[in-house]
Amino acid sequence: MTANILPWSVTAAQIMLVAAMGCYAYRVVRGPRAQDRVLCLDAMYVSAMLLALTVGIRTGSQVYFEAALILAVLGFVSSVALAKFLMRGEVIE
Amino acid sequence: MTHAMDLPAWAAVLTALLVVLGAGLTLLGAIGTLQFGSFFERVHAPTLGTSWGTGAIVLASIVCFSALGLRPVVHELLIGVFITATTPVTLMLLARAALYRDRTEGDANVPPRSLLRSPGGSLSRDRSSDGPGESPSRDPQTPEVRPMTPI
Amino acid sequence: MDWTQHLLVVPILLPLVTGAALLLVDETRHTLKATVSLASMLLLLGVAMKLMGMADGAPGGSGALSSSYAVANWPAPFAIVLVLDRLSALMLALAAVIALASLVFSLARWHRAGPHFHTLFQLLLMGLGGAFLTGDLFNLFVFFEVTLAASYGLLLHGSGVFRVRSGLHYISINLAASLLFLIGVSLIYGVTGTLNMADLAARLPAIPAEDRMLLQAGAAVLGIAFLVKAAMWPLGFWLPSAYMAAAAPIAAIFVVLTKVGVYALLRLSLLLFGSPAGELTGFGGTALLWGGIATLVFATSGVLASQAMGRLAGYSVLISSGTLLAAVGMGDATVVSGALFYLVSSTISTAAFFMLIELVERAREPGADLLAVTLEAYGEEGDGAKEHEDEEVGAAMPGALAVLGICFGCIALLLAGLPPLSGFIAKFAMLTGMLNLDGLGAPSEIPVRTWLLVALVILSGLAALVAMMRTGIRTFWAPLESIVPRVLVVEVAPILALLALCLAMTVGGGAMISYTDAAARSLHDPASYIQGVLGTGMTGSNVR
Amino acid sequence: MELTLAIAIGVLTGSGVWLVLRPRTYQLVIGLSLLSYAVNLFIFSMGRLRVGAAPLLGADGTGNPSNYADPVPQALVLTAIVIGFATTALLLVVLLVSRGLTGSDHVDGRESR
Amino acid sequence: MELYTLLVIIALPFVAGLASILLPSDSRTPATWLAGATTAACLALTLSLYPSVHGGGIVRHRLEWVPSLGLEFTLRMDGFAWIFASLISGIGFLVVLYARYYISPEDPVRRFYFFFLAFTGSMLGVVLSGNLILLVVFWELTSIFSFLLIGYWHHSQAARDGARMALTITAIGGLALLAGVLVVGHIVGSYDLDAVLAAGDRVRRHDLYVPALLLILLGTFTKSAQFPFHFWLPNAMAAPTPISAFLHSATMVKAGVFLMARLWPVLSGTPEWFVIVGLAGMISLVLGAYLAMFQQDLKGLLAYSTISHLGLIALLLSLGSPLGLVAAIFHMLNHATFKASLFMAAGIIDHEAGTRDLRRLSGLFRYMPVTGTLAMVASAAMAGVPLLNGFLSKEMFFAEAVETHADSWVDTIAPYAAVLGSALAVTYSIRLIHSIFLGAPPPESFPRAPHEPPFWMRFPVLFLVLACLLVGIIPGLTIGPFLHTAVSSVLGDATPEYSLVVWHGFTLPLAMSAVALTAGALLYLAAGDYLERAEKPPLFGRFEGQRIFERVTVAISWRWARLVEDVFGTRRLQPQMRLLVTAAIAAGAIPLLASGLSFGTSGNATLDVAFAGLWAVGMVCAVGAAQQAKFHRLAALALLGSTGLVTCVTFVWLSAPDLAVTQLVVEIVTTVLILLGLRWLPKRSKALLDPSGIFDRMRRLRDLALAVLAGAGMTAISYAIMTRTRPDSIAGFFVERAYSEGGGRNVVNVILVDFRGFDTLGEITVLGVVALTVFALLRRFRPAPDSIERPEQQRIQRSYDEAEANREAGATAAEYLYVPSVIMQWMFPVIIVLAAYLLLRGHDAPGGGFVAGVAMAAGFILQYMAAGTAWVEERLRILPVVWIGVGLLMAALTGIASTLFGDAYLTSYFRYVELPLIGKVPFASATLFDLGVFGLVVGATVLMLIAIAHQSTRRLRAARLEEEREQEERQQWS
Amino acid sequence: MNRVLPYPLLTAALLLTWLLLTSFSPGQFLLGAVIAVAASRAMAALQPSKPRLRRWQFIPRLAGIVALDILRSNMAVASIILGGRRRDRVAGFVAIPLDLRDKTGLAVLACIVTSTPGTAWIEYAHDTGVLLIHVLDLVDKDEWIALIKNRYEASLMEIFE
Ligand code: NA
Ligand code: NA
Repeated sequence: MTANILPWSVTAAQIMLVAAMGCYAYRVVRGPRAQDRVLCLDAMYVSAMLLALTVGIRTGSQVYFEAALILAVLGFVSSVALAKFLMRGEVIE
Repeated sequence: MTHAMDLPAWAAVLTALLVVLGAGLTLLGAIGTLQFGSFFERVHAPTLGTSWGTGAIVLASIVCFSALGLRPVVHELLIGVFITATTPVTLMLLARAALYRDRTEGDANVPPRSLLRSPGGSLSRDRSSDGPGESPSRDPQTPEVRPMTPI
Repeated sequence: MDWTQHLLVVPILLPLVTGAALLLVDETRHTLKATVSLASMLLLLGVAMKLMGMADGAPGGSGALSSSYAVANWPAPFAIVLVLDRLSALMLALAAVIALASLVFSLARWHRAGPHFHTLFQLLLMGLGGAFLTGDLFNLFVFFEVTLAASYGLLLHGSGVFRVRSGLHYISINLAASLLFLIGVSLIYGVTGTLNMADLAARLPAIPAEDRMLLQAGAAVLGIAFLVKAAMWPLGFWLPSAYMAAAAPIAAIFVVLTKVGVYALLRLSLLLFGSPAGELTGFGGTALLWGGIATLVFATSGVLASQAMGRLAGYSVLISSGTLLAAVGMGDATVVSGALFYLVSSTISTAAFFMLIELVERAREPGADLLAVTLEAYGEEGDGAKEHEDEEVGAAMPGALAVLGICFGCIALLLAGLPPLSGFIAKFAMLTGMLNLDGLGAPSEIPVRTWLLVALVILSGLAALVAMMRTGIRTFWAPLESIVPRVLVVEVAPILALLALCLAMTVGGGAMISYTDAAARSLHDPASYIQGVLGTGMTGSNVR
Repeated sequence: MELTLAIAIGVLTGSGVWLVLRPRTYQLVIGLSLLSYAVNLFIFSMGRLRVGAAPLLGADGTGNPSNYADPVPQALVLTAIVIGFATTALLLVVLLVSRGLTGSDHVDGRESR
Repeated sequence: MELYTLLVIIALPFVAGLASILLPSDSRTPATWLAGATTAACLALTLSLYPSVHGGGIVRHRLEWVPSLGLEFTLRMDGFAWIFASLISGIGFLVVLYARYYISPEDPVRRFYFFFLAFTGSMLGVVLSGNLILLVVFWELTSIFSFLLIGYWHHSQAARDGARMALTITAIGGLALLAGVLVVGHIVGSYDLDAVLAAGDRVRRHDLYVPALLLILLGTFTKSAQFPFHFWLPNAMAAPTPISAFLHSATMVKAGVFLMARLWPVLSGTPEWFVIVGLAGMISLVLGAYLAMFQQDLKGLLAYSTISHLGLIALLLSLGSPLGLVAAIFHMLNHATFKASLFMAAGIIDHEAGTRDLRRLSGLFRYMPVTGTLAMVASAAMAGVPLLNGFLSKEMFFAEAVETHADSWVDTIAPYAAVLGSALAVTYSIRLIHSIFLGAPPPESFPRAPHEPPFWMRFPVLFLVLACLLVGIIPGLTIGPFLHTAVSSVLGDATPEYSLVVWHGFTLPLAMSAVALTAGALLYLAAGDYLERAEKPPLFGRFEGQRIFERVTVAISWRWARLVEDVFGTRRLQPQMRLLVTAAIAAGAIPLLASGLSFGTSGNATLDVAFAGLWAVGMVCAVGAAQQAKFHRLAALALLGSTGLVTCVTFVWLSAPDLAVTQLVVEIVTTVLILLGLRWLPKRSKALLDPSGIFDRMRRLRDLALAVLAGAGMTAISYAIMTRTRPDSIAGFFVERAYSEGGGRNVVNVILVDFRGFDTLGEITVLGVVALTVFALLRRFRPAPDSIERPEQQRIQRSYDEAEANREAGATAAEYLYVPSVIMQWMFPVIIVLAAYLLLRGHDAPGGGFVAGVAMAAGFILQYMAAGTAWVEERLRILPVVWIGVGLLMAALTGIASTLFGDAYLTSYFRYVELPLIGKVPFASATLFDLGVFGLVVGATVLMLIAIAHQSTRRLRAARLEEEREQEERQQWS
Repeated sequence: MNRVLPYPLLTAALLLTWLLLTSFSPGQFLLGAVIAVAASRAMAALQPSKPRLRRWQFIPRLAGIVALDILRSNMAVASIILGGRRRDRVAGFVAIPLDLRDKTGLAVLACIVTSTPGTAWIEYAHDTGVLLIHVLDLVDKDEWIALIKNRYEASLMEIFE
C-alpha cells in the first residue's frame, strides 16, 4: 500500500497541476482582459515549475531541479515585461 | 518508479500528502481564476499556487530526496524563496495596469486617483463589473475601438 | 600529424578568428580593418589553392579521397569530420576567389556603409568554408545557417526600403527552408541513427524495406531545403529581388551562395543515391532534371523580361542554377564534369556582372532604363531622332566607359556561352556530355528530355545574349547624356581579374576539364569516399 | 504518449503553417516560432521517448547506453533552439525596420491590391 | 616551320589588333601601317603555303586544348581553305589601303582597326579550322566582331539597330550551328574535320541526319543572308563602307556558303539538302535581285544584290553535282572580286559626292571618269557580261541549272529562276550605272563638290576590276590552277572534268545568258524611270523583314517573356510560402504514399493522462495563438509563451532537462524581444477585419487545407518513427565515453562542447552574426510616422503629472515602478550567481554556457525594465560587441591550442587537478570553450535587446527635436 | 571594507545560495565567495537604496507569522473557491496610510501582502505613503488596516528603520 501511495499520489498531483494549467490556459485564450491573460500566463509558469518538481519526485532524479530553479528565478521576467507593456505601452523606456 | 521502493514508508506517505496538497491548492487557485467575476478578484486566485501550493510541493521534494539520499537536501527551499520574491512584481504591475485602464475608462467601481493623493480617503465597493461576457476589446491593442476619455 | 592536415580547418577558422578579432577593433579604424580583412582573405585564397593542389594530387587515381580531418579528434562516424576532395577544394577556391574580388571591390566605399561589414563578410566565408568541407549532415546545417545569417546581415547592409523589403522575403523563406532542413536531417537520423554522410551512405543499402520510404521522405524534404537555396522554380522567386537589392560586392559573393545548395544536392545525391545504394539508387534525379528544366524556362523568360540590370543579373543566377540542377539530375559523370566547369565559369561571370552593374549604373540617371527599353523594344522612336543622331557620328567614348563596355561585352559573352571566353567551353562541355553519355563516338539513344535540355541550355544563352545586347546598347551605345562614371581602380581591378580568370579557364580548358573530370568521377564512386572517411586517414589511428 | 506527442507536433505544425501563409509580418513571426517548436519536438522525437532516463551519468560516470535517452537529438535540438532564437530575433527586427520604412506591416511592404 | 605558319596566320591579326589599341589615340597612319602589314603578311604567308596544298596536300597544325571533349585546336589548310584565306587576307589588305582614306581622323581609329583585324583573324580561323567546334568558335567570333564593326558609328540609331539585328540573327544561327555540330559529333564520334569529312555516308544514313542538317543550315543561311533570314544584311549597311566591302564580299556572308561547301561532301546529295538549300537559294536569288532593282540607296542595292548572288551560290551547292560545286566555288571568288570593288566605288561616290541616294546622284561620270569606268566594269561583271569573270561562273550556273539532278519541281523551275534572276541582275546593274554616272548632273548641286579620289584610295578598285577582266578573259591562265586546287581538295577523286574558257560554242547556257542580258536591258528601258521614282518595291513591298523581325523579337523576347514571368512567377511572399509548403508536403508525402507508411509497435503504449492533458493545453494555446495573431497580438504572444512552456515541460517529462532549461530561457528572452517590437507595429485597422469576398474565403480554406495536411504529415511521420525500434545509433559511443574521455557526466553538454563542439562554434557564430545585423539595421531605424508618438498610456500618465503643479514629468511612471523595481534590482545579483552556477555545472548537470549567457542577459534586461535605459547605462557599461568578439575568439582559440600539440582542432583536454585545501578538481578545456559561448551569448542577447530598446529613446530624442523646431518656427512667424 | 564588500549581508546570502546549490565543501566555498563578491559588486554598480538592517533577529519571527498567516489565508480562499458563489461575499479596496518608508521594507511588505491569498497590493503612492490593497473577502476594512499596520508594518519598521 505504501509502496503504491507515492506513485498514485504523484500521478494525481500531476493531473491536478495539468488541470490547473488548463484553467489558466482558458484565461489566456479568452481573457477577457489583457491583464487576465498575463496573470494566468505567470501562474502557468509556476504550475509548470511545480510539474517539473513532481517529475523529479516521480523519477527520483534531481536532474530536473535546474529547470525548476530557472522557472522560479527567471519565469517572472517575461510576465513582468508583458505587464509593463500593458502599463506603459513600452517595455523599456 | 523504481525508487519508490527505496523510500521509507513515513517519507512516502508524507511526500504523497504534501504533493497532493500542493497540487490541490494550485488547482483550486486555478479554478478560482475561472470562478471569480472581476480581474481584481482573479488576482488573488493564483497566489494559492505560489504560496502554499509551491511550499507543499517543495517540502515534498525535500522530504523525498532527503529520505532517498539519507542526508538533508534543502536547496529546493531556494525555489520557494525566489517564487515568493518574484511573484509580487508581476501582480503589482498588472494590478496597476488594470486600475489605470479602469480609471481612464471612467469605471466607477475602482477608487479614484485622488484617494491616494489625500491620506485617509474613502473607498468604494467592487461590484464585479468586468465579467467574462465582456468584449475582448479591452486589450490595449484596440484602443481605437473604445474611445478614450483622458482625465 | 602532418601539418598540412590542419589546413583543412583553416578555411573555417581563419575567417572566424579574423571576424571575431575585427570586432575588437574600433569601428572608425576603417583602414586597419580593411587591411586585416584583406590580408586574411589573401591567406585564405592561398590555403584554398594549396588545398586544391592537395586534392588533385590525391593518391590512387580518380576515386581516392584526398584527406579527412576529425574535428576534436573523435573518430569519424561519431563526431564531425571535415572532408577534402576535388569538389570541395574547387568550391572553396571559387568562394575564395570571388570573396577576394568582392572584398577589394567593397573597399571603394561599401565597407564603410554600415557597421561590422568585415566581420560579417569573414563569417560568411567561414560558413561557406564549413559547408563545403564538412562531412556531417547536421554540421552542414549549422554552416548553412552561419552562411545564411551572415548573408542576412550583408543583404541588409546599407539598409534602404528595397533592401529591407526583399530582405524580409529572403529571410522568411530561408527560415522556412531551414526548418525543412532540420526535419529532413532529423528524420534521416531517426531512421538510420547516424549523421555522418559517409556512414549514412554506408548504412543505406541495409535499411529495411519498411523504413525506406521514411528515409526517402527525409531526403526529399532535405532536398526541398537545398532547392530553395539553389532557387529552383518555383522555390526561387525571392532570388532576383534579393540579389538586385544587395550592394554590388554583396550580390557578387551571393552568387556563390546559390551554388552551396547545388553543391549539397550534388554531393548528397551522388553519395547517398549513387550506384551502391541498392533500391534507392537514382532517387530524386528525375525531379532535379525537370525542376532544372522548369527553372531554365522561367529564368530565360525572366532574363528577357528584365528591365533593370540587377534583375537581369539575378535571373542569370537562376539560369545557372537551373542548368546545374538539370545537369545534376542527369546524374552522369561526363555531364557533371561539364556542369562543374560551368558552375565555376558562370559563378565568376555573374559575380563580375553584379560588380560591374554598380559602376555602370552610377553613370546613369534613374528612369532611363524604363524609357529606353520601351522606346527601343517597341521600335517607337521618331524619325527625327534618327536624323539628329546620325550627325553625332564618331564621338569618342570616354576611356572609363570603354573599359566598362569591354567588361560588359565579355560578361555578355560569358553569360550567353559564346566564345572565346569560358562560358562557351562550359556549355560545350555540358552539351557534349549530355549527347554522348557513354563517351564521344559510342552510339547511344538520346531521349527527348535530353534534347529539351540541350535546346534550353542553348536558348537560355541566346536569351541572355539578347537581353545583354539590349541593355548594353542602351547603356554604352545609346546617346543618352551619360556622365562619365567615376570609377576607382579597386573597383575595376577585381572585375578585370575575374574576367581574366575566365579567359585563363578558356585557354587552360583542358587542365580544368581534366580536374573536373576527376572530381566528377570520384563523386560517382561513393565507395571510395566512404572508405576514405570511415576507413583511413588520421581518424582511425587517433582514437583515444 | 507517442501518439499524444505526434498529434501535438501536428497541431503545432498546422498552426504554424497557417500563420506563415498569412499576410501580416507579426503573424509570420508567431507562425515561424510555432513551427520552431514543432520542429524541435520533431527532432526530439526522432530519438524515441523515454521517461526518467535523462542522459546524465551517475557518479561513477559509466553508463549503459540503453539506459539513457538518446542524447544526440537533444544536442541537435539545443543547436536548433539557439539558431531559431537568433533568426526569430532577426526576422522581428527586419519586420520592424520594414514597417518603419514602408509604413506597412504587410509581408510585401504594401497592401496587396 | 610550315606548321607554325598556320598558327601565325591566325594569331597575327589578333595580336596586331590588340597592339593597335595600345597606340596613341591620334595614330591613324601607324594603325593603317600596322593593319596593312598584318594583312599583307597573312597574305604572303598564305601564298607561301601554296606548294604544300597544291597537289591535294593538307597542312595541319594541332594543339591540345580540351582533348577529353574532342576539342582540339586543329588548324587545317587544304586548297579550298587556301583560296579563301588568300581572298580574305588579300581583300583585307585592299580594304585597309582604302580605309586609310575613307575613315576620317575624328573617328576612333584604334577601335576600327582592332575590330577589323580581329574580325579578319576570326574569318581566317573559320576557313582554317580543322575541328568543327573550333570552327564554331571562330564563327561566333565573326558574328561578334561584325556586330562591333556594323555598330562602329554607335551614335547612329541605324547602326545600333543594324548591329543588333545582325548579331541576333547570326547568333541564333551560330548557336544552331553549334547544336548541329554537336549532333554531327555525336554521329561521327569526333569533331575533327577530317574524320567528319570521311564519314559522309554514316552521317547521311543516320536518324539524326535531318536535325543536324537543319541546324547547320540554320547557321549557314543566317550567316549568308539566305531567304528567309536575308533582311539583316541591308540593315548592316550602316557600317562604314570599307567594312561593308569586306563583310559582304569576301568574308562574313561568305562564311555561310563556305561552310556549306566545306561540309558538302558530308551533307549534300540527299533530297532534303536539295529541296531546302535549293529553294532557299532560288528564292534568295530572285527576290534579292528583284528588291535590288528598287533600292534608292546605292549600298542597299549592292546589299540586295549580294543576297541574290549568295542565293545563286546556294542554289549551285544544292544541286549536289560536283560541277555545281565547281561553279559555286568559282562564283564565290568572282562575286568577292566584283562586289568588293563595287562597294569601294560606292564608298568613293559617297565620300566625294556626299550622298549615296541614287535619286540625288546623276551624271557623275564627268566629275570622276576613272572611278566611273571602274564601277561600270565591275557592274558589268555583276551583270554577267561576257569577258568578265561574272559571265563565266554564270554560264556554269546556267549549265548546271538545266541539268536534272533530282526529279522534283524545284529542279524543274531552277533554269527559269536562274534566267529570271540574271535578267533582274542585268536590270539593277544597268540602273546603277545609268542612274549614277550617266545623264545630266542634278539641278541642285551635290552635298559636296565631287572629284576623283586620291590614287591610293582608287587603287584597290582598280586592282579588283583588273582581276575581273583578267579572269574573265584568260581564266585558264589566271584562276584556273588555283580553282582546281580548291575544288579537288573538296571533291578529291570525284573532281569532275570542266573547262574554263570564254567560248564553249553556241550552247543552251549561252542562249540563256543572251536572254537574260536582253531581257534585263529591255526591262530597264521599260521601267527605268519607274524604278527611279519607286518608294517601295511593288508586290513584296510590304514584305519588310525588318519590321517582322522587330515584331517577333518584341513579342518573344519582351511580351511573352513578361507574360511567363508574371504567370509563372511572383514577387509576393505569400504565394512563395504557399509553394514552399506545398513542395515540402509533396516531397514528404510522395515517398510515403508510394510505398505505404506503416507504424511500429515499439514505445510506451500506455496513455499518460497528465501528459495528454498537458498537450491538450498546449494545442489549445497553439491554435489560440494562430487565431489571435491578427488582432490580439499580446494575446497571441502570451499563447505562444504558453505553448513554449508546455514544450518545456515536455522536455522535462521526457528526460531532456538541458532542453527544458534552454527552451525556457530562450522562451523568456523571445517574449521580451517580441514585446519590444510590438510597440512599433501599426494599430489594427478596421478595414482588415474581415476577409471580404468569396475568393478570400476560398484562399483561407486552401491555406487551412495546407496547414492540416502539413500537420497530419508531421504527425504521421513522427508517430511512425517513435513507434519504431531505435536503430543502431552513434549515440552509444557518446554515452560510453562522455565521462571517461570527455570528462563530463552531462552527455548532452559533452556532445555540445566536445564531441560536436564544431556545431556549437557555428551556432554561436550565427547568434553573434545576427546580433551584429540587428545592431546594424537598427542604427538606421526610423519608425513609421504613426508610431513616433508616445504610447497612449504614457501620454495619459504624463497628463497626470502635468495636471499637478508640484509633480515633475515622469513621476507617475516612477511611482508605478517604485516598489516593483526594488525587487527587480535585488534579483540582479541572484541572477548573476545563478548564471555562474549554470555555466560551471554545465558539464555535469543541466546548464552550460548558452543557458548561463541567456540568464545573465535576462538579468540585464530586468534592470533596463526596472529603471529605464538611461538610468542603467549611467551605471553599467556593458559593451556587448566586445563580449561577442571576446567570446567568439575564446571559443575559437581554445580549439586552436590543441593544434599546437599536434592534435586535431578542438581536441579537448581533461584531467583532475589536485589543489591544496580543495582537493581534486576536474578541469576540462571544454569549460573554457563554454566560457567563450557564455560571453558571446551574453553579448549577443544584450546587444539585440538593447538595440531595440534604444529605439524608444531615439524616438524621444527625435520627437523632442521636432517639437523644438516647430516651436522655433512658430516664434519666427509670430 | 565597504568598497570591497559593499553588501556584506547580500554577499553572505549569495554565498549561502551557492553552497546550497552546489555542496558545502572548501572548494565550493572559495568559488562561491568569489562569485558572491563579484555579484554584490555588480549590485553596487546599480546603487540601489542601501537597506539598513537594524534588527535582523526579528526576521525569523516575522517569517513564522507570515507563513502561518499565509497558510490560514490559503484555507480561507480555498473554502471561498470551493463554496462557489453560495455565500454572499464582498470584495473591495482598502486604502492604508503607511508609515514605513524604506524601499526594501516596502518590497518585503509587498511580498507578504501578495503572497497572502485574499489580499493584493494594488497601488502605492510614495509621496503620501498611502497603500491601496484589494481584499477578496472584505467584511471590515479597519480590521484589515489594523492587520497590515500592526502585524506587518510594525515588524518591518523595527527591522528596517
Ligand atoms: Na540617279
Ligand atoms: Na495575495
